[in-house]
Formats: sequence, C-alpha cells, structure tokens
Amino acid sequence: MLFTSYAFLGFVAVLFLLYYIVPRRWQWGLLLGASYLFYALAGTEYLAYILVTTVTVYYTALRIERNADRQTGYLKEHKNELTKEEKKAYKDRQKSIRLRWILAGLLLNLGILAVVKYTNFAIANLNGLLHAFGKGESRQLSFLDLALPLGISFYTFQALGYLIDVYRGTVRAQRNFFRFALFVSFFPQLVQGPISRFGDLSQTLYAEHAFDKKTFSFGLQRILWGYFKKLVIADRMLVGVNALIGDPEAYQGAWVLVGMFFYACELYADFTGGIDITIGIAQTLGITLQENFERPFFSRSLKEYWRRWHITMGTWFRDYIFYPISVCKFMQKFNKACRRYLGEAVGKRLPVYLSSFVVWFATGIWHGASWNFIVWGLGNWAVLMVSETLEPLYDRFHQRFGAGGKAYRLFEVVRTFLLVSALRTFDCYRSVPVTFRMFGTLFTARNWNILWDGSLLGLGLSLLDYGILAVGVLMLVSVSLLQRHGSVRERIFAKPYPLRFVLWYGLFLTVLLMGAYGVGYDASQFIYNQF
Amino acid sequence: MEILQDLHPDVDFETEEHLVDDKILDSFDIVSLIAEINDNFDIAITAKDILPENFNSAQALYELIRRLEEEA
Amino acid sequence: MSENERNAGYIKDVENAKNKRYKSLLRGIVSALIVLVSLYLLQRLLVPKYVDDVVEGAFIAEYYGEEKDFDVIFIGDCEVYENFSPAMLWEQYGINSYIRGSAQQYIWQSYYLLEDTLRYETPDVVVFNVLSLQYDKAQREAYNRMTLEGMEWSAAKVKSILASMREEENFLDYVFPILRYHTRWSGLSGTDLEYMFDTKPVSHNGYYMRVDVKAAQDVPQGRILADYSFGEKAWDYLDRMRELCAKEGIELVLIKAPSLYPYWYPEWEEQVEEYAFAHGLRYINFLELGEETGIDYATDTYDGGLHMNLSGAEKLSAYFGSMLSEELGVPDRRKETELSSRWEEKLAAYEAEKQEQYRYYGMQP
Amino acid sequence: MMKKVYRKMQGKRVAALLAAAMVLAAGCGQAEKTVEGSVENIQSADRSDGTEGEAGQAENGDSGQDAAQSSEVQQGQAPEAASGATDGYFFTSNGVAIVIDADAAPIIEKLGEPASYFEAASCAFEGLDKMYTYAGFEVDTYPTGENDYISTVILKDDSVATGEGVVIGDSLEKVQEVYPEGNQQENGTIVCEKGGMKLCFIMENDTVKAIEYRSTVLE
Repeated sequence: MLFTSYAFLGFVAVLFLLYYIVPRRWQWGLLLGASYLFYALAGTEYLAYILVTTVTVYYTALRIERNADRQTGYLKEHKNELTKEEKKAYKDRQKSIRLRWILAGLLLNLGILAVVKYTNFAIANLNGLLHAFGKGESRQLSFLDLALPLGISFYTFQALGYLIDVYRGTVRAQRNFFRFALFVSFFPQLVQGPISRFGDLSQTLYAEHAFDKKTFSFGLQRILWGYFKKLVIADRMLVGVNALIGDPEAYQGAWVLVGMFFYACELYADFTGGIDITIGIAQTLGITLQENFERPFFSRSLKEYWRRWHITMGTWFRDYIFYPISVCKFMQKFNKACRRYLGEAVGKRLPVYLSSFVVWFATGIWHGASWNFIVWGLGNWAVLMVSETLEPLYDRFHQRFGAGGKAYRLFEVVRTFLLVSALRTFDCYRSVPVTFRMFGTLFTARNWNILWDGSLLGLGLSLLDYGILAVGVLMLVSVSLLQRHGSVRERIFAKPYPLRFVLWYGLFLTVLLMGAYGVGYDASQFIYNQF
Repeated sequence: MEILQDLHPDVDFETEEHLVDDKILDSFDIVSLIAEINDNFDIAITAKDILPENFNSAQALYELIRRLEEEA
Repeated sequence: MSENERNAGYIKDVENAKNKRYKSLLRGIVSALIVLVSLYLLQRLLVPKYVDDVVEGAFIAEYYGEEKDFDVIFIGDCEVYENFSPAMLWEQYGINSYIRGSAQQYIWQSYYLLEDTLRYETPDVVVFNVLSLQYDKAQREAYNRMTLEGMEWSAAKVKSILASMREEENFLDYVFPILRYHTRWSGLSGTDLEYMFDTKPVSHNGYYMRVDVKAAQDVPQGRILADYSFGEKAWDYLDRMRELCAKEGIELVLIKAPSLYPYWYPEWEEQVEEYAFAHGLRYINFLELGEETGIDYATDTYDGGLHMNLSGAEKLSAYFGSMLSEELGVPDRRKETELSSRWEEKLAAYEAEKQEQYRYYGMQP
Repeated sequence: MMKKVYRKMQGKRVAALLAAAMVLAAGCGQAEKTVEGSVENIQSADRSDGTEGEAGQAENGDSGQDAAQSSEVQQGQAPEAASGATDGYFFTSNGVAIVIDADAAPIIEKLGEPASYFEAASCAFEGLDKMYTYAGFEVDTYPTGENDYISTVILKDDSVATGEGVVIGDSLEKVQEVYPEGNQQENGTIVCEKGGMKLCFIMENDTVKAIEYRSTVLE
C-alpha cells in the first residue's frame, strides 16, 4: 500500500475509528494487527522475513539480559567471597557468553539483509570480474530472483539497535513477544523510517491513549502537510526529473544543474513529506516518533546537514557503528601508534577518518546495492574529511576577514545546498560514469539559454506547473523559516477558528485539486488527456 | 579538563552543562576525547558509555571516569 | 463567599461549559456543511459536461429524461448511435425507439445498460451490434468514463464499473468524480459554469447526427491476427444478454453495421453466424446488404467508411424499419396523440439541427 | 459474574467488528496491489533489457531515498519518443530506420509516397490514427499532442525482412534461433520485448505468418 493510495487512506481511517472505540488496553494489540495486515497486503511471502527477525532478536535479547541479571545476582550474592581477580574472570566469562549471543543475533539478521539485498549486486560484480579476466560468457552467474521484503533495511536496523541497547544495558528487554513484534513492525514507519529507538518509542507505543482533540487534529494537520509536499510538489517535480534523467544524452550542460535542483527539491519534498505523514499518523494515535529532519537545507556545512537530514539513520550509524569502531581496543592501539609515528596532528585524525570511512561506505550501500550509492557515500566522506582537515584554515580565514555576518551565513547555506545536490546526482543518474560525464558537460555544453528560452516547458511541466512549484517551494521555505521560532501548528492554533478553518481547508483543497494523483496523472494516460 | 580546553579553546567548560545537547561537542570530538582519556587514565570508555548525560559537562565526564576507575 | 454566591458561580460555570459545548457543536456542523457544499459545487464544476466538444459522453445520461415506453432499444458502440435514426423510424414506420449507445461500448457495458433499461421499461425488441465482441477487456479509461458516468446509480452501474475498470482505475473515482477530474480546474471554460447543473440535448433519441461527406477509399484489410476467436468474457455476456431477453420476452436482434473499418474478419462473421443459428437469433450483417439498403460509400459516410452520415443512417433506418415492423411486428404508434406530439417536437429539433449542419458545412440539403 | 461475561461478549463483538473493518480496508487494497505488481514488472523489465550492473539493480521503496524512486518507476513510463535513438528492434527500408515511438513526420517523408493512405478517427476523440502502406509493409501512427508517432510497423509479405533477417514464411526454428529471447505465447505468437517495444511473430503451423513491430505505450 503506497501512502498515496486510497486504500491506505481507507485503512488508516478505519484504524483511527477502531483505535478510539476499542477498550484502551487493546490499542497496542490493534496496532499490531493493523501492522501485520499492512505488511501482509504488501505481500504475504514477506511475512516470514519480518517474523524471523522478530523472533530471533526477541529471543537473543532475552538470553542476553538473563545472563546479565544472573551475573549481577551472582556477584551480589558472593560479594564477599570472591577476590577481585575471580570477579573479573567471572565477569569476562559471562561477557563472552553475551557477546556470542549478540554476534549470533547480529550476523543472522544482517545476513538475511545482505542476502536479499546484496546478492545480485555481488553476482553482478563477480560476473564483471570474470569477464575482465577473460573467462567469457560461459561462466557468467545468473541473478537470483529474490523479492526485497518491504522496509527490510528499516525494521532490521530498528530491531538490531534494540538488541545492542539491551546488550549494553541501556534498555530493559521487552518480555512480551507481541509487544516486541509491534515495535519491529509498527506500520507507519515500516516503509521509510524513521528508525526508532526502543527507549524512545516504547514510552508511548504501548500506553493507553484517550482521544485528545488537539493531538488528533495536530496529527491530521501534519498528515495533510505531508501530502501537500508529496502530491503537490514532489510528484509534480518528478515528471521533470524523469524527463531529465531518462535521457541523459539529450539533457546535458545546464540541464544537469536544472536536474540537480529539481532532484534536490523533489527528494526533500518526497522524503520529508512521507515522514510528515508517518509522524502525523503516529501522533493521531497518541504515539510520539523521533523527528527525522531539522530543516536540513538551512545547514551551513555538510557536517551539519548530516546532523539534520535523516537524523535517525545518522544517529544509528553513529551510535552503533561509528562509536564502537572508534573506541574499540584495536582502534585505540592504532590511535596510539599513529600518534607516535605520524605526529600528534595527523595521528589523531587518521583513526577517526578510518572509522568514518567504514560508516560512509555502509551508509552508501545501505541506500542501495549499487556502485553509484557507494560512490555517493564515499563522496560525502571525502568532502567531510577535507573540510575537517581544513578546519583550522577556515577558522583563521574567518577571523582574518570577520566572516560571520548574515551574508556569509547565507553563502554557507547556499554552498551546502549545492554540495549536497551535486553529490546527490550519483543516486539520481544511478550510474557512476554517466554522472561524471554529465558533470563534464557542464563545462562543454554551453547551453545556458535553455533556462530562459522556453526549453524548460519541454519537460512535461507547463507554465502553470512551474507556477505551482514555485509557490509550493516558497511555502516550504517560509514554513521552515517560521519553524525556527517554534511550532507553526501551535501558532495557527492560537488564531481564531474561522481563520484556522480557512487555512487548513484551503490546504486540503490545494492537495485535492493540485495534487499529482489518480488516473489523470498516470504517465501513460498523459497522452490521452483530451477532455 | 585540559584535553577539553584543547579541543575547543573558545568554550568555557567550567560552566557549560549541555555540551552534547547543544552540539558543542560533535562525534569527532567525543572520539578524540575518549582516546585521550583512555590513554591518560588507563581506563576503557566503551561505546555503551557514550551517552549524552555522560558527556554533557566536565563534571559528568569526571564522574564517568571515576566510576570506570572503580570498576576496573 | 456565601453559599448562594457559590452556587450561583457553580451554575454559571455549568452554563458556560454548556454554552461552550453548544458553540463548538454548532461550529462543527457549520464547518462540515461548508465543506460538503463547497466540495459538491466544485465537483459539479469540474466534471466534463460533454455539451460541445466530445458530446458522445452525454448520450447515456440523456435517456433518463425520456418518457420511457420504447418498443425498440439499441445497445452498442458508435456503430449503433451513428448509423440508425430513431426519428426516421418514427416518421416512416411509427416505431418508438431509443439508442443507448456510447463510444466503444464494451459488451458487458451493453449488457448492464440493458439491465438498467429494464428497471424502467421492457421493450419488444433489443438490437445489439456485435463489433464489441472482439474486446475482452476495456481498452481505454476515457471510454469507460463516457459510458459509465452517465448511468444513474443502481446495482447495474456498480456491476458495470467493476466489470470495466482497468488496472489503473479505482472505484472511488466513479463515486466521487472530483477525484478523477481534479486537474481540470486549469482548463475550465464558460460552458462548465453554464452547464454546471443542467445540460442541453445533444442527441436525437441517442442518434448522433453528422451530415458531412467523406468518401471511403483505401480502406485497409485487417492485419493478420494470431487468434480470431472471441474471448470468454465476451461470450459470457452475450449469453447473459440472450438469457435476460428470453426471460423478459424480448426479441434480441444481432446486427453488424455496414462500417468498413474496423475490419470485420470472416472468421468473426462465422462465429457470430454459428451462435445466432445455434440459439435461433436473428442476425443481420449490413455489410452484406449493400444492394438492399442502397448504401453508397462515396456519399453515405462522413469519415471514409467508419461511420454513416445522415444520408447513410436514414437509408439504413428505412431498410431496418420495414424489417422491424413487417417481420417482427413492432407496432405503428403514430395514432397515439400524446406520443405523436412528443415526436412532433423531436422531429422539429431534428430538422433544425439538420439545417444548421448543412449551413455549417456549406452544403445543399 | 454476569457483568463479566457480558464484557467478554462485548469484547468479542468488538473483535468481530474490528476484523470486519480490517477486511473491508483490505478489500480496498486489492486494486492497489495490482498496481504494485505492475511496478515490479517494469523493474524486472528494466533489469533484463541489458543495462549493465549497477543501473539495473535499483531496489524499490526500501531506504528512504528510494521512496522517491518507487513512485518514479511508476510514472517513468512516459513515451521515449523524444530522441531518435532506440534499444529496441526496428525495421529498415531503403536505409530509413523506422523506429517505434519515434516522431513519424521525418520518417514518412523519407519513405516517399505511400502506395495507399488511410486515416481512422477513433470514436469520440480528436486526432487520427494514420496508416501508410508501402510495397511489402505498412506503417501506423498515433497522435500525441501536435505530433504523430510510429505505433506499428507491419511486414506484409516476404519481400521484406526484419533487421535480423527473418521473413514471412520462415520456420519456428529459425525465429527461435535468431531471437532466442523471444517468448512464445499461448496463441503461438512469439514476442520479443526490447527497449520498450515488442517485435511479434504471428505463427501458423510453425511458420511465420505475420510480423509486427509494436509500441507498448498504448497498452
């Protein structure tokens, strides 16, 4: 079920109704049922995958926690009998048992993810290698026909985050299997995140929620705003994006810049819109989800951008990959060695660069099993490392020229936006050589006149569409600007009822009339829109 | 304290209590900080100890170090 | 504070709360009303009116405004609504007939239109054009719309929609057409406002008149098909049509209009002949009756052999009318005064449009 | 006691209501599912049409970014008529390549005077499907906006051959040899899909009876 289908709206509407009718202690059970129904509708064959992950992580977490509890109990009981060394030995023994459990859990689930998501990628690369060494066509491996289960990257990460948290002792394991199943499968966030932490989500997920008019309508408002972003802006822009990336040969030079800008806006509107819908749905159910964005395009550096874009993914990678790698024993030793042999300045940085390389490689491949995503991830890494290395230089520069004024800040924001969008083209063209070639044409094509000679109207978007997009993007920017001073919905809420009504109903009508949905927007039907 | 001061000469670590929450310390800082502390105090701060409440102030950090020294 | 004062305050609070609840209830009702009314108006504004451009979309709905006691009902695609003139049938034979035709009407749609028609009346004869047997699924959403939207809501309409929908379509779009036509706001014209609530007649008892001429030439042979047998769904609905007519005591007549294109394959002809023979149905292939009807493809079509123009349609009607009254005993009702006076008006409109079109195309009648 | 039982009953009733409503919602989901199915088809078609490694590997709606792309795939079916280049099969007559979904005007001009010409109005719509017949083959077009595009090329006799050298009258074996990727369908027709078009061989008694290049845009 796509968020933008009638079926999904119907599904959610029925759920809302039931949610506040059934006895409150049933609410989370209802959500579990709804989530599994949602999942089954995407394909019953996928249910096995999510069930395996749920069962294994649930069980592993319990084993780990039981072991930890036993350890505490044992130490307490024998507090006075054991020497310090004995205690330590016992602790280490128990710890290695726990380590084995968690490794089993992690490997199994990451293994499933790797197999369904990356097998064909690996085969393609292997075939490429075989080919390069002249083994010819006869040895080519055929691709596996594995369906990618809905949201597998998201729920796997969410479940593993929980497992690691239990291992670290930062959260208590969930004893009720069905409650845990809900945590893994909670349907609004299944498709595109956010990746929740158990410690956060469990606080509201299982609670009993009375109907609260304000929370409920705030949730609806957020959903509406999400649909505005998605249907009015993103899906309209998509027509242009598709035209541009569908035929790279025809759209070179200045078109690449146009494509860059379109794709950046389209992706922002689509992704944040989707998250708005997700968080909005959760809010109408009285459940609080982590925010996933914090006006990312206002960032002044790439580093800041990554703290504000897809936040839950970024922090996941930070907490569960970057930190463990950075502070593990090997890295500590490596750190020391580096500092000794390479000097303080370089030696201090090298280990961090190494571990962030791993993180960005993982981030890239997480987005998709193909080289363009890996190059995109590593591109981000390279830019981040360069700016990190040059930071002292920047600082001196800033001090010398007193850069810190509004104009300079604006420059930084624009620079970051361009940088992010440029890196994004790797995932837009979906092919590394094509992306490089297209960037090359920026300097050779010299077709700047397309920006004003009407060629833009040849992308399948009319002047009216451009008008709507311009107003829409302007609205996004102004709402973002307003958000810096607190919740916009709260502000509107403080206004008199007729004004609020006009505002929200107006937004609803905008989505209804200007949304790119339905048969009239089906690409194959475009040709026959002759009414 | 010196280590902290080294990282960000412009911040007053004596009084600041939201080092992480206010994004004064980023992940890179935290990692270099840990490397230094582990080295100097001969303890092992591990990934599970990297919680905002442990790094929000110099005081919290000091308590973390003391706790880990005791455990070791 | 005395007891009384406290009570008064309490009562006041209760009243305030009551007032507040009352107010918010009122607010809710008023808002809901505004939403519903404005959405309804918007929908009326946005749906296509089919009054001047693509008038074919308005045919199905026009039937409901009629006095429904027809003796002959035609169902089918453009090969019925462009090829037979009920006005002619009345003038010459006193046959009271109506064409429930629409552009590329599929056989299941024809069947459900028949079901729909039977809700109001039971004619003596139903005439079905067999060209649509070639389709086993809807070809284009736009055609579905033009046939289905005009129908009044009934079980027949629901079944027809479900049988017709293409993969990309959605039932909800039929219930709330505003969802389907929401993008039309940018292309609205004066007619959308003018015909927001009423419509104007665009057909003559379902007949679509054209007087211009374009001779048929170079009509291509059909391309070779892999499979000439009609689909299961098509046969199924033909069976149902036959059974329904038999049950209601209606004479079902199958026809193939004399259109040269789309090509009517001999293999198709064979299947229909066999079916008609097996079930004792009357089947008339007008393609083979050129001499009897007197159709001249140089003067009687307006688009090179696809559809008849007025001259062709009147020739066909003259021939078919005599068959209807003589062989099938469809009554001559010209003596019924009320019916006659209704037809008087219709014939006047028919004549007026004829003249108007002759003028428009610069032709001599 | 009674009360408790009653509550239980009530619980059951709510559960039934719940189930019913869910099924209802699920029922609405049916149409949607087929849409998703078609997305999958397009993707697998993508994969098979010979794009190298990475490009064909696009995954659907899994990671956040891909949410955008899943809808992209859905709408990415717009006619590729704009540029002349094609990955599909095409027929060549006197050095003129007749590419499916290409702008018809220049091609028709180069082909010269047709032996016969016919235009077919579709019921109720503006615009005409046009058919040009030449010696041995026929070219059909469909209108989109202002222009006409090639919808079908039909080889009519054995005086003309496909780009790969198959003519009417050839055997099933020959077709299978020249077009190993061809799919034989229930009615015997062999369909080769490539670059958003279809090359079809209509068979009778294991001999080629007709050959058609078809656009898939109109399907």
